[in-house]
Amino acid sequence: MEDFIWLIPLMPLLGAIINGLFGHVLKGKAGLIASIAVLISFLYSVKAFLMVLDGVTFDGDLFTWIAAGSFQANFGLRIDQLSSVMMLVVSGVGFLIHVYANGYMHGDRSVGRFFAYMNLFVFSMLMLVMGNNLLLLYLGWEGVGLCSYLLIGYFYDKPSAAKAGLKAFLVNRVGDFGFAIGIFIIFTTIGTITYSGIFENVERLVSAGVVTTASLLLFMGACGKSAQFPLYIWLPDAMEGPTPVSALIHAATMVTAGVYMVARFSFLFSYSETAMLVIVIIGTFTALFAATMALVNNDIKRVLAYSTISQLGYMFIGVGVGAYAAGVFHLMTHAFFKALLFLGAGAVMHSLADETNIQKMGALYGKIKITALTFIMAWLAISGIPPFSGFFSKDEILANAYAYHPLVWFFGAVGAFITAFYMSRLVFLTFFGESRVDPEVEKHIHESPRVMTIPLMVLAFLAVVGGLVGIPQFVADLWGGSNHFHHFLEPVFAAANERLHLAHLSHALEYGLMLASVLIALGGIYLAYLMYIKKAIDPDALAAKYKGAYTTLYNKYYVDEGIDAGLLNPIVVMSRWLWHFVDERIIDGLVNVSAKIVMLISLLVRRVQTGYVQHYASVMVIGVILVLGYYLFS
Amino acid sequence: MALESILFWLFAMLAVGGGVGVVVHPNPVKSALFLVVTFFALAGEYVLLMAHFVAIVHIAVYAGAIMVLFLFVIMLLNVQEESRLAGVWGFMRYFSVVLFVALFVQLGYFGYQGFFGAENVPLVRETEIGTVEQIGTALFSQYVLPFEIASILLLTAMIGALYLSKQKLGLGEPARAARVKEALHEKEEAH
Amino acid sequence: MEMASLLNIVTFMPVVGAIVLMMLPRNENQLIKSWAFLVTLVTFIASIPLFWYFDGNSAEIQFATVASWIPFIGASYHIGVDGISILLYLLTTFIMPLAILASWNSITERLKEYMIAMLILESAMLGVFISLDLLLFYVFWEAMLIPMYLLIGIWGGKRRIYAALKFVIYTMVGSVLMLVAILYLYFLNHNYTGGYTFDLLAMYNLNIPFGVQIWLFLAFALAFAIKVPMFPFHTWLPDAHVEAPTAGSVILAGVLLKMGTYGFLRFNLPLFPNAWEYFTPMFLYLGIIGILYGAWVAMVQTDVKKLVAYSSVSHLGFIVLGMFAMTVTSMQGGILQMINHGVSSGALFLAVGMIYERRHTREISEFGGVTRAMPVFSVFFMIICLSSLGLPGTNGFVGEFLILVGSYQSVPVFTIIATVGIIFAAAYLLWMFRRVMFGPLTEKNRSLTDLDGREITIMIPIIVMIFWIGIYPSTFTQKTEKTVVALLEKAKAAQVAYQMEQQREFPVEAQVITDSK
Amino acid sequence: MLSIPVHYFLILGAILFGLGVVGVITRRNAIVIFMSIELMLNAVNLTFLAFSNYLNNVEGHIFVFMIMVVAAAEVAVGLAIIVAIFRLRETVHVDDIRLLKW
Repeated sequence: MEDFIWLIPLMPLLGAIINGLFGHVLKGKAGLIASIAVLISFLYSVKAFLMVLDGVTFDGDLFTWIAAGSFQANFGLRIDQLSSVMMLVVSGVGFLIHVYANGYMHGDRSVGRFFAYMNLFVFSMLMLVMGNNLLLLYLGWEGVGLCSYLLIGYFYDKPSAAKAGLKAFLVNRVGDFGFAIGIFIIFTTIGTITYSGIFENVERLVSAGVVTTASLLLFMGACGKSAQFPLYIWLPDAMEGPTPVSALIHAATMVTAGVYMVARFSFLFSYSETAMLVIVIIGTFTALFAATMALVNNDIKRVLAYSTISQLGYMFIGVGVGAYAAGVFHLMTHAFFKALLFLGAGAVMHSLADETNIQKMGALYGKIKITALTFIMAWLAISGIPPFSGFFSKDEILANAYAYHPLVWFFGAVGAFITAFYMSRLVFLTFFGESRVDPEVEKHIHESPRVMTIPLMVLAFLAVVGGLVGIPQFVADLWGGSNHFHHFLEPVFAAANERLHLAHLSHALEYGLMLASVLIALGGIYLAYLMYIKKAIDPDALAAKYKGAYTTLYNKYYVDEGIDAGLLNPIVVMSRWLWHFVDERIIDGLVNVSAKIVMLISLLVRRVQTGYVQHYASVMVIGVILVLGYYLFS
Repeated sequence: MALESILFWLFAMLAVGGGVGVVVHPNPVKSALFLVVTFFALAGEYVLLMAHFVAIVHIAVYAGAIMVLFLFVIMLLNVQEESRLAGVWGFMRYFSVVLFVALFVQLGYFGYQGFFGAENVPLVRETEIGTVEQIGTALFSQYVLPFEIASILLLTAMIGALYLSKQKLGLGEPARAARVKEALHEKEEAH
Repeated sequence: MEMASLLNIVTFMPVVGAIVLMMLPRNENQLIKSWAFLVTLVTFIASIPLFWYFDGNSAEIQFATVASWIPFIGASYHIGVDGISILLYLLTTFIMPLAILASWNSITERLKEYMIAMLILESAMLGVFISLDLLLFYVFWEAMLIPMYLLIGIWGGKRRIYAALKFVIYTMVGSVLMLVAILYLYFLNHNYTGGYTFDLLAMYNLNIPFGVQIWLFLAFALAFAIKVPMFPFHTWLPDAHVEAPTAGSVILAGVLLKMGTYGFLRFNLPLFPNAWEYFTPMFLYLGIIGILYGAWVAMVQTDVKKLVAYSSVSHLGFIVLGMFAMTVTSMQGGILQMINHGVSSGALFLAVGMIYERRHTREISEFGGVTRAMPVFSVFFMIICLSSLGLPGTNGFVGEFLILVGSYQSVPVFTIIATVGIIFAAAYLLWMFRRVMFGPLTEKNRSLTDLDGREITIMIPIIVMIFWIGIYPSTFTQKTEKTVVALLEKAKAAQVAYQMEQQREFPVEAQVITDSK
Repeated sequence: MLSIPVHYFLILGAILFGLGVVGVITRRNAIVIFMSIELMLNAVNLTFLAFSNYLNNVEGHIFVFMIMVVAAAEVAVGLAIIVAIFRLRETVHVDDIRLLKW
């Protein structure tokens, strides 16, 4: 395996370098190069995946990266079940989005730059999932953060875009701060940062009593990257980037890095019940919290962004309760249908002259059929309608949550209801009902070109059937099959599963929960149907009735404002005070005072210097007399 | 009183008188002439000290060359008689007398204390020290290096004087000299 | 043996170049510039073999030259390099051609004198890094001040005189105390051995009493802390940087500040290990205060150059932390970070200089949307900012991370606080970047022209270094490793010996001290 | 033979030297100050010759020679400077030339 896996991250890097250096010459060809680069990565990833399927894994170093004193970090890759799945998702979905972007970004003035960033992102993301040590994970971690920053701020002329990029980077840095300290603790305790080394020495972390601290710090990093409460604030703003970026980075791949990390360190997290509990609590809270914000938002991309945050919360519930495979499974299906949703949203915007307000859409179904159909499939998948992919993965998480604690299941189910509702709202307002489109724009509505619709169709296919690889065991038993996905990932999570002993639910309960999920999803959809198609319930009247709740939700719970007023402004004010008072008054003041004292003294002394030669001469003579006197009379 | 004594006192009084004249006479030309008197008187004292060669050189260099130079410059610059300023200058005049007395007392005390009653040496000895031969031998043997350096010093002074006296003032082109002049005036006014 | 003479040649080549330059005609600007550039470039090229042939497997002083200098007081011309100085030596020769190139068009007045000052400055800086004789070190240390003073004072901005004076007086206050300490050491050595010498290696073997160490340490430390500059001795830096011409800032940030940290490692640690231990908490506090304080104050600056200047305070705080944490990893990181800071901050100043040359202002609010007008510049500027804020894959990350991971082993709490600094590093740099480079292109910036060939030539070596150190730092760390290990071993041994002694004399108290650690 | 004691010469030298000092300090005209300096130099010459004669030693004469050389050089350069200053300032009064202060 060693002979080709290094090519997998290298190809996108090459693509990034070529596009970065010659993008302005290549122009239209930039997208082609970028797509081919990712395609090659994807094909090699498939090859690697097939080899892993045969039971061949790889863990080896390419070269020494940093070595100083006892610290050593190598450029080493690890291909096992988990990373091969991630590689497939990253390069596969990545490739589709690259193809789509060829159409979406057509005619942009700096496509070369765009595709360079995109390729750089794929490279970083692949490094993130393929690295065999914490530092390489960190490299990919910050690398994707950088690309996210660059791509969000791709339209740098727009102040809001530039601002959103900065916000994304800084919030991520806060998470990385925890991540870094987690690395320090692990290294200090056991003296190595490779996955295999940590795996072997995890007992030392336990006996040193730092396992909970280390886990929580790593999770802090995950919170930042995966937009969990309270570090989720950057993700909605990140929608300022071009839509393919939102699909690739802020839905399918980068934001799931946190889930990947927790899954990767399942053996570590499973040692700390506290850490697991914290993950569950934060995941549950985020799933609900973000879903409520999606209820009232009118920006098609922002609704999807809140939905992403919420879905990530589900994934964390999964990995938090110990159902790592379920979490990763949801990660994968989510990558399919959420990428599809974003790309679909992009296609809608494309046909509506970049309109994002869903209140100005409606009745688009007949005009852009392919987009609408694929979007609807994704909607059904995320709402949890069987047999679409989202149903299986979400259901599995909820079932495991029930086993962990019924309360978690309850909140998850509420979240699922809200999800079904707001997604239906989105779909109904966009594609059905009466048209509210600007008449001027309406004339030009057109279906997107092939290069955009084909990726949509491929993703739609995946969103529909993707869930079938992970049919729950008790269902598969009906025809003697098995949960392939679980089995495949088994080796990675064996150590954690062994320690956790997940409670098994009875088949009856499992069926009951499954049925409940379906009913909940249908309920949500029906409510939306009543409100937005049938108009049986007037949403505006509802909003007017619960004005306080509505405005709070509409203003996203005032979290951004709170952070500005409570954290950022005080820091800025304090910094100004430090600068103007401490630096300029106290320190420079002391320096200047001492200089002034010297100056005062010299003001007196310099009176001696009259400028008259004779005065100087007299002083000289006086000196001569004194010296002579000293010799003569002493 | 021996002839030497008479000559000594005569020359001494001439020298001191000339010196006083140099210092007090307001007219620089007359000061210069007083200085000539002093130089001649001193040459006489040198002769009394049996330093004939030095005496001649002294006349030639000082009275002949340097004094002519002085007078030449005075005439060239057309210097007026100097008028005394009140205040500082009045004080300086009295103060200088104090300094004079102090210096005189010290130097005189030194000479008196050190040499009063010392045995007088004969002016004519078997080995003459003031002769041209003596001095020449010393200069060209033992002191040949200082002698050569002295010539370089003179050369340097000559070049320096030439350079300074050029119209450019060593400051570049005349326009620049004018600028410097202006700047100096400004600075002065600022004071 | 040839390497030793090469070291001498490289060190004094710039001065020889300066002497030749003095004879060149005043008005031939092109000739003067080209000559100065050629000299620095040849110096750099000639210094590469030194790095190449430097044996990283030895902690010894290499390429040493010992010659009698002022025999009757025991001062000798003793130079040589070890793992720490070789990197800084190379950094100096690397930065200088870039600095000359950076002043290609911006210096129009007194070009000849400017270039002479630059060349003399280079020799003096190189001398500081290789002197192994205290008096020789002091001479170079002071000699470097004069050209720098002139660079700021003659070719600087509006308040240049104030800044130049502040720079010199601050530095002098420290170095005068250092001179006193050097003389004290000189006579102390005489008392012990009976001989008179200023040789540093001889001083290393002195066993200085603790009480004396404290004072000597403080005297040396003050000189170096001002140079670093550590909080609260940093206020000369923003002024000097803002007023200095671009090349001056580059040299100031790139090389001069490193002399402070270098001095700590060359003098304070090996000469006064026990005092070092005693003062460690204080310097750790100053280090982390510097990190956060510098970052915060940098964040609210309105002048780009001042922002970069304060960022230096923050970055150097990391180096101080790394040095005083006293682990091999952290100290290696500290040394690497000296190089990184030299490259990255130097590059930041170059970049700021490039836009200053175009707009003649450095106010952040004057800019906006520059990326649209200067796309190539924005790429370079971005990479430099990223390297400065420590993005993995660039040089800044390697140094910072090594410092932090090493420091965590010995001083975890300080390290955690210091790590907060990386958040703010991103904040002030990227915030500045957003305000200057992003947003709509304002009318004033519409006419900005992108980088020309010369400016791209300046940037490319820097970018290469940024990625080289970021991706394969072993080239550099392997040269320092042995030296650092030996340095730490020696210092730790001295510290342990002192503790043992304390225990023998005051068994109870010493017990309490060691327990409380 | 000779009845003039050596300290007569020394005291005469002291008087002349003092007069020179008074001249340097009190006069405003740079040229006269110069002349006063010459007076002081001559006083020194006299002292040298007196000692030379008293000690029967030729070195005093050599010294006087050197002093004359220095005096000549000094007068040449000094007067040139005065001329230069006069051209610039149209004065040779030293109290008008007092910018070198503070």
